[in-house]
Amino acid sequence: MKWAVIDFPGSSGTEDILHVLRSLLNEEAEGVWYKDTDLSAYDVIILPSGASFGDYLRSGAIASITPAIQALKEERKKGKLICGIGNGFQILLEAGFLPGAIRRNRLLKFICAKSKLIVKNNNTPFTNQYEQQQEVNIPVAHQYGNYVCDKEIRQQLEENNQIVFQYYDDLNGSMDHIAGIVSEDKRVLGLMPHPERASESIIGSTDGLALFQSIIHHWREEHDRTS
Amino acid sequence: MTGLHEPTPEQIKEEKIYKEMGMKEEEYDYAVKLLGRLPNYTETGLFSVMWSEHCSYKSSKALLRKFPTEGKQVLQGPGEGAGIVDIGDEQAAVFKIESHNSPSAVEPYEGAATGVGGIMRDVFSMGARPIALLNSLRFGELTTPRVRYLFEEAVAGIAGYGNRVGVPTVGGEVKFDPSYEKNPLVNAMCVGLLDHKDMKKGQASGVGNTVIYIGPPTGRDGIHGATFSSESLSDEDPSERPSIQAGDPFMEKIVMEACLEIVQSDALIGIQDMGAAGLTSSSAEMASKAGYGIEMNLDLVPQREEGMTPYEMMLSESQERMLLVVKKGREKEIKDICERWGVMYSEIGHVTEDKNLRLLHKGKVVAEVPVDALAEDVPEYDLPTKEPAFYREQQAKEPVHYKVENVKETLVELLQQPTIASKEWVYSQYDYLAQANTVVSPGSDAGIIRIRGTNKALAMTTDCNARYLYLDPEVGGKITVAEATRNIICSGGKPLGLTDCLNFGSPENPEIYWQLDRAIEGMSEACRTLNTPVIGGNVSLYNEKGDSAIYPTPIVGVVGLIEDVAHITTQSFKNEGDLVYVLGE
Amino acid sequence: MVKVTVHVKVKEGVINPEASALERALAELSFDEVKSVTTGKTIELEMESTESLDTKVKEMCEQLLVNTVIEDYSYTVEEENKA
Amino acid sequence: MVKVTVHVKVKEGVINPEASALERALAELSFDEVKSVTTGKTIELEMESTESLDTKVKEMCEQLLVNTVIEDYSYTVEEENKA
Ligand SMILES: Nc1ncnc2c1ncn2[C@@H]1O[C@H](COP(=O)(O)OP(=O)(O)O)[C@@H](O)[C@H]1O
Repeated sequence: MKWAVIDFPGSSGTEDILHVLRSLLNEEAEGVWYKDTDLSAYDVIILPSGASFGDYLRSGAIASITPAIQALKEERKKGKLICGIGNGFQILLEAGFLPGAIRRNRLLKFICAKSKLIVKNNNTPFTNQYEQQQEVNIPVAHQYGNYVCDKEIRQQLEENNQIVFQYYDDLNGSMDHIAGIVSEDKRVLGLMPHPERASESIIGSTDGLALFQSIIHHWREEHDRTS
Repeated sequence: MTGLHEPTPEQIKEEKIYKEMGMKEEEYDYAVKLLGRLPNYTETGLFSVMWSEHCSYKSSKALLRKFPTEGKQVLQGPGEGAGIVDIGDEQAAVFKIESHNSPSAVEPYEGAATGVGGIMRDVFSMGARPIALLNSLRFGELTTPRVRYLFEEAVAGIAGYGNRVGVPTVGGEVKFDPSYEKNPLVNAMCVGLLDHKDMKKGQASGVGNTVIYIGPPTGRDGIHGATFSSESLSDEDPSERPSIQAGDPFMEKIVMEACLEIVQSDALIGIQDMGAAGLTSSSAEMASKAGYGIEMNLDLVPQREEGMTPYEMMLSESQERMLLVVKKGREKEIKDICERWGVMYSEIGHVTEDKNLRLLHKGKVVAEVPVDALAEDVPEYDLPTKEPAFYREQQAKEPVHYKVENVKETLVELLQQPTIASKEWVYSQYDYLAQANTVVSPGSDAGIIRIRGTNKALAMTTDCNARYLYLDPEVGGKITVAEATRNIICSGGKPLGLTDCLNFGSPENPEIYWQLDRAIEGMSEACRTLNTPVIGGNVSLYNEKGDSAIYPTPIVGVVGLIEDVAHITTQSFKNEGDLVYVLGE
Repeated sequence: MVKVTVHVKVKEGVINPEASALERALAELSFDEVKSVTTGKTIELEMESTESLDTKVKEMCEQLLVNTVIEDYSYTVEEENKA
Repeated sequence: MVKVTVHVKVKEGVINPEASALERALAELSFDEVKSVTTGKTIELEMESTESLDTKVKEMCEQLLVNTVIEDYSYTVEEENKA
């Protein structure tokens, strides 16, 4: 199983995610430059946090039109697992992989906090190692994390169990306290909190590690079944 | 040799135009003597910025020599972009603090943001990756809308810049006092992690080697910023001031990544950021330190605005620019790295033997000045000092023993003081968890960052209690150093070195110069006693408006090594029933 | 050459935190005359006038300049004199 | 009621990184017709029409809406029909 973390100019989470995958989970993972046009060699593709292209215009907007995202659309058709963290989530929204949009936080300011989340759906490739309704400590750091979508999509998210993580408190004005959602087929996850910053006890929490372990678990199961 | 509408060398002399650029008459005469002729407009500009207090430390140098700067852990003391201390395992910590007070008083968001950007460049130009930011803020009482605006915007600027560059802001301090109402202080500190083998210096050596400009094009922003920050703020219309420098954190991030890749190459001879006095100070200092000269063709300098004169290009303080010296014939390697990151690259000159800074523009030599005259042979002042009368009076007073009638009420009152209250409003806007290495977040005695791949961590803090310094600068200076080092020790670390930013009023006032002298004396003694050498710093004088100067405010930043992360302690009470001890008197 | 000015606004019904903050701040400063605030962005493009100008501008807006999930846009075109 | 639209732009000489980023992004998308980009903000105020409208608007701009150190502004006023 091979992981890619797409690195955009301005991204800052790439090294942290690679550190978790390689040093803590012994996975084969590499950073891929945003100009790459072929992602077919990878099984899981992560979009990291940070201010890609300086967050100018709208967070994630400029990154969403890059060659790597075009290539990602091909992999999406093949059903590959895709996960966007923070800015990565914003890119997935801008590129149309996930429904809805992100606005500036309700109080306009950047928020860095050791926030508490609730796992709303543990039946996804990204959350199978969590308990349903489990409270987890995964920090946030963003100025644009205020999720919004229209009524129909809201209803669809609800009925389809696409809301995966919710903030315990109303942190940023996000609709229904949404912190993370999956696509209808559950193959794409986007979340604002940072599991890679909650993967070692020395930095305060290990609750984020289960997200990466869920992906590994899911992939192995799927892979064993098909081979 | 002059621009179209620029005054002639004779006019500059006769009409004393150098004064408008911040040069004193004696200084101008000295420059004429060093040059052996009358300087033209551009050359006068070069002298005036290089000899400003901000770049030359002409009024403080004599005092700065008192600081102890040596220790077996010190790999680089004062004199480079930032100081360096050894932390074992072929690694080192690189750090420095710097002020951005006057820009922040005019445009607090951009002023604070560009302060963060500038100090980061000082650190990554040494070859180190920035791993943490800290800051020290001083504002008037939060009772007027103007002060609240300045404060909120400065905090937002620090957040807006540091967060986007992806470096955690893990510490700092904020204090409010009327003495800063018109002269807010914004000091920013950056800490970097360096592999010994990557250590770089700002030096331009080897005749024929190529001088390269990287970063965004030069505009007319912040022309004479260095001079501007060496004078007292006047009440004049802000729109009369030179155009404001604004920052682009995205540019900083890609320039930083490109530079951190470039420092791995042995094609790189020297690198320095274009900070205060931009292209002038970076080129003159790099050449002077190495004992060479530099010739630059200004037509090759990337320009953002049309019709820029040599004077404007040399004095511009456009942000996020770096000057590199690269081995001749190896330029392509550097160019490729810049292209990959999308950073502008331009070869603008070469190293020469003659120790001159020679500038060409439109086929003509427009300036030719010995680099040492700009960077070394700087006038130095030993200013008169005078003990303020009130100091004697204060000292003669009996200590007041304040009697607290209602302990609970007084405690609540104290906790309501903005200076004492929790600063969560501030640091919750800083991404203190970026890079996923933060062990102790803001809110404790020191911020702590673990070092991946080792069992070690670095503890860091900034401190200063200016009220103590106002009452007694020498004792206050000692207390400041002691407090900062104590914060490191309480966190489980051993202090390795100290950086300071001396924020004072005008040194031309003998009473203020006295404060500066006494404060340095006290700080030095504490540094010696605690074996915490001063490895770099910055001076910000003239922080006064009308007849009110700020309290003497030497902010110190200390970095300490935690040998084993198991030693880390935080300041909060842990369990019910634990015993509480008081150490000391 | 033409100057195309694209006006971008948050869709009606979508809460715009910036506008709400301005409303509160104006009220605090006692500008009671102000009943409501909306905010938007403008993007001015200096461009060669091509025959397919409208198509081009629409493409740019939908591909990059505007997030049509939460934003509406309109644009105006001005001829510019050649220098 | 009147609708006042305030147009805010970064002063000449001050960098506008957003505009530069857009220029590069549009070039990457091969919109070669675009020669330059500038960006700005608009703030629309729905307000009672008072006699001292101009004074009021200027006050609001200078006190809150515009950072006059680095931004320039202009505004337009439209009469609105009462509903
Ligand atoms: N307060 C201070 N304490 C110790 N060293 C200082 C202090 N102020 C300045 N220095 C040192 O003097 C040196 C000269 O500064 P320089 O690098 O030329 O200017 P700048 O620091 O403004 O870029 C710096 O290395 C700096 O560390």
